[in-house]
Amino acid sequence: MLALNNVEVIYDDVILVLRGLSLAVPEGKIVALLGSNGAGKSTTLKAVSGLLPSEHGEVTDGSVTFQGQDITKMDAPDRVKLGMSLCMEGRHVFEHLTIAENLTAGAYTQKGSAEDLDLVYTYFPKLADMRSRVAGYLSGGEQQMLAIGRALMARPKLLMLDEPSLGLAPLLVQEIFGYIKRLNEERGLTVLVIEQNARRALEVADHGYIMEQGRIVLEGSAADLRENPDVKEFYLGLGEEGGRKSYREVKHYKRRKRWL
Amino acid sequence: GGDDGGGGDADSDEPIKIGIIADLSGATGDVGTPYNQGMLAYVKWRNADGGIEGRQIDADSNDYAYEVPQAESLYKQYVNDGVVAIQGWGTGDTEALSASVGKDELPFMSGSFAEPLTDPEEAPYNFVVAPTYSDQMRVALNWINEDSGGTGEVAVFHNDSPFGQAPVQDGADWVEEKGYDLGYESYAMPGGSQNYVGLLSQAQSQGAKYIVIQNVASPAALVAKDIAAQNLDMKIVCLNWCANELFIDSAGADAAEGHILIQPFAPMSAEKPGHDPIKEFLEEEGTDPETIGTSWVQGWYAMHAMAEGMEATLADGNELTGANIREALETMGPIDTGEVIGGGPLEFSADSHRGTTATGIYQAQGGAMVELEAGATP
Amino acid sequence: MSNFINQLAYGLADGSILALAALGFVLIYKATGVINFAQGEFLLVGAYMFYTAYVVMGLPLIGAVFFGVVVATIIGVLVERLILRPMVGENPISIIMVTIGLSMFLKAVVQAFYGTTPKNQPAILPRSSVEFLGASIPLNRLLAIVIAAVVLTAFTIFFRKSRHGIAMRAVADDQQAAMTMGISVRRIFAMAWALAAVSALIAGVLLGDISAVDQNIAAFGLMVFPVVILGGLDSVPGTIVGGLTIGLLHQFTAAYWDAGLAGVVPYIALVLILLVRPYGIFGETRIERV
Amino acid sequence: MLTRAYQHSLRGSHLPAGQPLLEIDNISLRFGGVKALRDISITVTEGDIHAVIGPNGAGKSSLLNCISGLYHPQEGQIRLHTTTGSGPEAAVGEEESADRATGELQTHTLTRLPPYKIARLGVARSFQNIELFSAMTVLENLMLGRHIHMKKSVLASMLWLGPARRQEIEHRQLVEEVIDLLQLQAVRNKHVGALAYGVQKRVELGRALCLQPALLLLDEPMAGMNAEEKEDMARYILDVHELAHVSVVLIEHDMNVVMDISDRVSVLDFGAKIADGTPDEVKADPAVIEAYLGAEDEDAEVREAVAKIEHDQQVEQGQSEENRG
Amino acid sequence: MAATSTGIHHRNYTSELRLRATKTEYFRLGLMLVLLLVVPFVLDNYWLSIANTILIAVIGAVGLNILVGYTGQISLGQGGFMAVGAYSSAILSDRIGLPTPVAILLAVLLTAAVGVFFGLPGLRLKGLYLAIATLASQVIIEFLVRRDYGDFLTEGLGYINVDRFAFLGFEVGGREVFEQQWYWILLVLAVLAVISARNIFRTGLGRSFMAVRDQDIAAEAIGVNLTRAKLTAFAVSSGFVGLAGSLTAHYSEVISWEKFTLDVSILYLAMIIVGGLGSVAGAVYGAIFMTLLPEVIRRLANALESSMPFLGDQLPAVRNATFGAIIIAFLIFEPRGLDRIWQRLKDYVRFWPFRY
Ligand SMILES: Nc1ncnc2c1ncn2[C@@H]1O[C@H](COP(=O)(O)OP(=O)(O)OP(=O)(O)O)[C@@H](O)[C@H]1O
Ligand SMILES: Nc1ncnc2c1ncn2[C@@H]1O[C@H](COP(=O)(O)OP(=O)(O)OP(=O)(O)O)[C@@H](O)[C@H]1O
Ligand SMILES: [Mg+2]
Ligand SMILES: [Mg+2]
Repeated sequence: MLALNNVEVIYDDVILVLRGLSLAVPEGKIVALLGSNGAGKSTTLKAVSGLLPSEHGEVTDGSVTFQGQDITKMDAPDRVKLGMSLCMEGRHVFEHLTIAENLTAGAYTQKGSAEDLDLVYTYFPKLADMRSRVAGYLSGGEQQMLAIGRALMARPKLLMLDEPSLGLAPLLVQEIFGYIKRLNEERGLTVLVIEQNARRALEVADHGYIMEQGRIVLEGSAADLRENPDVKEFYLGLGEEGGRKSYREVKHYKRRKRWL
Repeated sequence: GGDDGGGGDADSDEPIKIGIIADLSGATGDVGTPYNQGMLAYVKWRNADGGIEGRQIDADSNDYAYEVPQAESLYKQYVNDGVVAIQGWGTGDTEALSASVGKDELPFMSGSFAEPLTDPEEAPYNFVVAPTYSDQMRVALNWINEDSGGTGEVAVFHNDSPFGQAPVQDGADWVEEKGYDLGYESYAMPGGSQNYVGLLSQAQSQGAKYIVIQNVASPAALVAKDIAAQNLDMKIVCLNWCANELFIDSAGADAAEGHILIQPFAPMSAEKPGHDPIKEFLEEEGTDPETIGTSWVQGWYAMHAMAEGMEATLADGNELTGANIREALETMGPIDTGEVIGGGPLEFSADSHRGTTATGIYQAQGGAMVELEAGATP
Repeated sequence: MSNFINQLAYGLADGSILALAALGFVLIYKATGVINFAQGEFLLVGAYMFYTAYVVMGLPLIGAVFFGVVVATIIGVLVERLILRPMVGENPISIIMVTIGLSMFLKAVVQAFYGTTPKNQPAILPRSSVEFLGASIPLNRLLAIVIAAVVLTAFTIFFRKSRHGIAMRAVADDQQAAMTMGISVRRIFAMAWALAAVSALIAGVLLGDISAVDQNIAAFGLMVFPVVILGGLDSVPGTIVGGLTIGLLHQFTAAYWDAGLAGVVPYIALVLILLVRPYGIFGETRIERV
Repeated sequence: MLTRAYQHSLRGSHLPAGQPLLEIDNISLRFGGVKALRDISITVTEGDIHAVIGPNGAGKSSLLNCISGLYHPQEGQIRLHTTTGSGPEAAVGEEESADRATGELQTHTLTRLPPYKIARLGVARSFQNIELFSAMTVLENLMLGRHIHMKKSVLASMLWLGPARRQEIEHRQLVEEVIDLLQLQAVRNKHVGALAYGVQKRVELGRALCLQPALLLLDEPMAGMNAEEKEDMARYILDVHELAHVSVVLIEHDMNVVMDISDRVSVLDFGAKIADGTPDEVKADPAVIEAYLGAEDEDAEVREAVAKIEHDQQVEQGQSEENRG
Repeated sequence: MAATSTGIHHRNYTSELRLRATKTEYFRLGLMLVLLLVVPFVLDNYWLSIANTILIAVIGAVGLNILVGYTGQISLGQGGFMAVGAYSSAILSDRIGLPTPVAILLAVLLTAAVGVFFGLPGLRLKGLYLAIATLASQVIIEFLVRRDYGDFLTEGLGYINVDRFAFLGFEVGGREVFEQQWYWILLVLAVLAVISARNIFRTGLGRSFMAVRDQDIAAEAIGVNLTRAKLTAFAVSSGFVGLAGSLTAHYSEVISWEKFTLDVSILYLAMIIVGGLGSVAGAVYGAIFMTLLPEVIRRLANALESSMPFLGDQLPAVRNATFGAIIIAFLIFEPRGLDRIWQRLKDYVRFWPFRY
């Protein structure tokens, strides 16, 4: 459904962030993209959703195709109309709008429909209770729910989530990934998700990519990745013997894995 | 350096340098532009006519957009270029430069006719080429006293600045001095107002039948419009900067009808002898004299006064320096203006740089300025 | 009493026009976060455009209005496209400076084409007066109030009801996020500037008619600041309240106190109100959460 | 225990370990109709890492904001205990000895104080969303952490030579120690805006440390980090706690972190406190599981390992306490 | 700053805290000094007067930048504060008869106090709301000065003539040497102003200003007293501005309200924005640029006029349009101002020929 071929992204004409990145998201699947801070995960999603120009960034090489159509140079709003929806890192709710207005804004391309609203409210009952509260005053987690709900309002075929679990309580993380799975199963929604919580992501995903420094360094089915010893140690936080190590025991000097 | 440039020997034939500080794009650009054109036209005419004692006038005119700091900068440029005299414009720049021109010994004329500038003690190099605002106010009060039959209420609407306030106190003193039985109140006109009904209502409760306006044309015209719209029985008496065609045009002939204009410079329609050279010049240039407004004439004759002073200096065989020009202006006797300024000549002396006290009185009739009295004095 | 009603009418008329002028300002701020110091010049350009169509080109009134609206829209869009778009994301103060530059530019261009003398324009609104409770109120003022009221109501409804209203506010809050919702930021920006130019045109034409078509119209723009701050920088209803308040304050100060103070009193009132309500009467409080 | 040879102590409190440092006493906070906190009482003990957990919107950040004075609760009181002469001022250059309690006990009511006064009492914090001074370098950000300890005379500043310069250098030394502790050497002169997320979080911690805090408030210091980075951050927090002996209040959603490094845990839900106790007690609390943790999801293997480690730790702790005694 | 320190190693904090570190930097400084010292001997009086105007503008712009650029409090009240400095200094020296430097000093203090007063709304207002509140201070001060209640300021004259600058027997001379002597006075003061402003931002005081600008909540949480920091910024800034105002009075020897209008406020704002917000050097560049620009445009336009006479009547309009257009174009090209361009230029030269 979505394919990136050899994409290279440069910010401010000098900062090379993506160095020939390729990945594919098959229709109806959940794909997880993992990687450490600054690897270029968010940049990848921005390249896909057309946000780079607004940050002085540019796709200088390679192509992005969506359902066979080359969208490398397309405007961001048009991509939304094609059915791609991005839920940005760091929530980005419209602070001065109420929850209900945020959701209406999310349905901008759909001319608004009550049905979608109800759907979001059933997925996130907490939002329904607070629908007339101003988004800027919500707690971090509440904003995150709103951001996901808002992205759903555009009735996407492909939903891209940038760290959806950021700042969420464990129960909610569980729930959100539950929803993602449900949306995927019930509505056939294709999902591309960036996560730091690798354990959770690999649980729901069908396929995973791991990126470092602007390149994909490892890819495979989620199950395979879960068993990969490096992934285990560095992304799942499991000790070498397989058990989880205590944070108290972390050494000042420790081994770091870099795929370079 | 360059403090002598334009001066030189009495019999040099170098051009005479004059600096003009003009408002072409600023707050008073509507009258400043024709005033400047009038001055430059005079220079052109005079130069074609053989110049001053055979020397050409080299007038450098620059816009200062009615901003005092820009005027100061221009002034310094002119001083550096070695001009021998300066034509200024507004009250702000005239005041700001009066001390400097005194120190630099450069005769300075301008469109600001405030009373303190006529005092050589205060402003030794400033020359006022028209009756001062205060004199105009006095004439206005005389006229009102007569028109009202000896009693009446006068409201003075003035620009809320030193320019506007200049004649206010003098007017009050005049009423007292003359023992007129006139009520006299003054009101500041805020800039940027879209109506003066508030002020008019204050004037109305004062019982005023006469509104003396010391401001530029646009706000005065607005007052006229408001009076018309309110059907008030009030007569406007405009001083100088609103006593012109702009006032009548902006207000519309109907709203302006009957109002009085105290204007020291005769408009073209008054057909004074002094208008002949202007007409001649304009015909040669292919311009219709009808389109020439009062401000243009003011510029022409302000420059004329200065040129005459220079001519007298050179005629006396003196070097053309600021100090000599000043002395010539003070001692040369009357300067003929063909009855344009105050219906008579201008004359300066060592104790007074008040060129004249006389002014014309006009009335707006049928959209034109009709002369009621020429050469009215306080 | 009759005098009071008279003053009231004049104050409301000036206030309505102020509100119209402020409306454009608020629209631009609301959608794009730009403080437009050239708002007064937009009024000026509007008034002169109309003058050109009505007097110079001799179009009928409706035609002239239509011409004015079209040209104003084009100018608004051009300004956005050429000047403000490259500045997106820059420091608000730099953007303010750009609009100051724009104001100098527009004013100078108008001057280059039309000179400095006021233009005579035949009256558009009737100059006759109506008697009301002993006060004679000119019809043109009353009509100015009506026109302004109609336009302002139309705009208010537009923002309440239409999804563009929410889209505009969304864009103002977070442009990137708005893009991910499929909202075209460029279109919204262009729309805001075009609407602002049109409302400025209406205000400019009204002003030109009740006073004169001259450079002073631009000076009226400065009064927009107390209006929008009083009402709240980003509130459409705020412009109405702010405009009327300032209009009346101005009028009553001139009528019952010292006209010279009329220019200052609004500012003093403004500071006092801001001390109680730092975001104006209807302005959105800036959300600062940590 | 591990120590490093730093000249300055980063700890701003001289209370003996185990004494109550901060007492939150029945506070309630409302925003219009929203009840963010309801009748909360929590006591933070000197020398603890005290975790506050709870679902999103439970009021954790609000609680922190109340402590640091950004919000003022409508009801209740927050008290901070210090000892005279033990303010951060006095701590500059003094040698640290954990059991020394100079001067008398002093109690400050924080509830009505403005934030800057609370900061001057030695309460430092980091924020949920990074709130650094983004146009400045790391060094400047850290130097700003020294703000409360510096004299700010306009004239002296304008002159620079003399007192102003001396002061800069003097405080720079402590800042360098913080840079060393948090391994920020490489980015010292970089603008913080350009730094990686994790590093920014560390700078924020550093800025708070430069205050020489009596109490350090950390709001989700590990959000948005992967396992590896979390380990680093945990290490830094533990260093701050163990080497500098600073008491910490920590908000964090990652249960593994919380359970591993905290001494005490309070749980909030809907603005109310639903549990309070040691990590193990809390973990076993059914109310907490229902409101917050959800069904335990780690596989048995992991759980076992954790239990074992925890056991070891308790033993170790017991030993160290014995040692102290 | 970050970029300039590449590859330089300091052995102690003292050396690191220096403003200049490399030989190039010292060389540039030396070059500039020589230039400044040569100026009065090569320029004629007119250009010297422009140099003097620039020097006064430098002081005012540096002051404004402290408030706007460094502390983030937008101010449109510059003209008003300059008026306070100018009028108080003129009255103190002329009417009360204090020695000029004493009058200037008192004027600076008074302006600082007035600045604090008008800065009070800044405690509650933010961003553009504050900007408009400072516009109110401009309007109010301008009104008071123009209206001159009770003729207190100008004794009914509308303007004040200020005596020639004199101190301890020294008096500025006549036309020949006037500009030159003022150049020296103003140069010394401007250099002092620039240095002391730079010093402020090397210390905790300056950092606390910047903290207020960047993130006021965090600033409070680390112990910055916002009230005090903001008011101090207003005071310091207004002090500089008051100095510029009182120098205007003594240098131009006559003051009237028309010298301190809103246009002046906007001009100064333009200086610091075009120069570079939050940079002392930027304020200096901006003052130079904005003072010279109209001059240059005027000269160009006049030169153009002779070759294109049809411009004639439109000349002032064309000039103003050009002025506006240049500001727009400039900011579109580099919104962060001249300082930024200069930095980039330096980097470019330094890394040349290895650009990446
Ligand atoms: N607008 C920008 N301008 C310049 N550089 C940028 C910009 N955005 C990101 N970068 C740089 O690109 C790199 C990758 O950033 P990106 O945000 O894509 O990383 P990420 O993998 O999403 O990290 P994180 O886990 O922190 O979200 C980083 O080094 C960052 O500094
Ligand atoms: N300034 C405020 N105005 C209005 N409501 C607020 C404000 N601050 C917080 N709230 C509300 O108080 C409640 C608690 O918010 P708080 O930020 O303390 O939650 P939290 O426990 O930190 O959640 P999270 O884990 O998601 O950060 C939320 O419902 C929030 O909407
Ligand atoms: Mg990211
Ligand atoms: Mg929180």
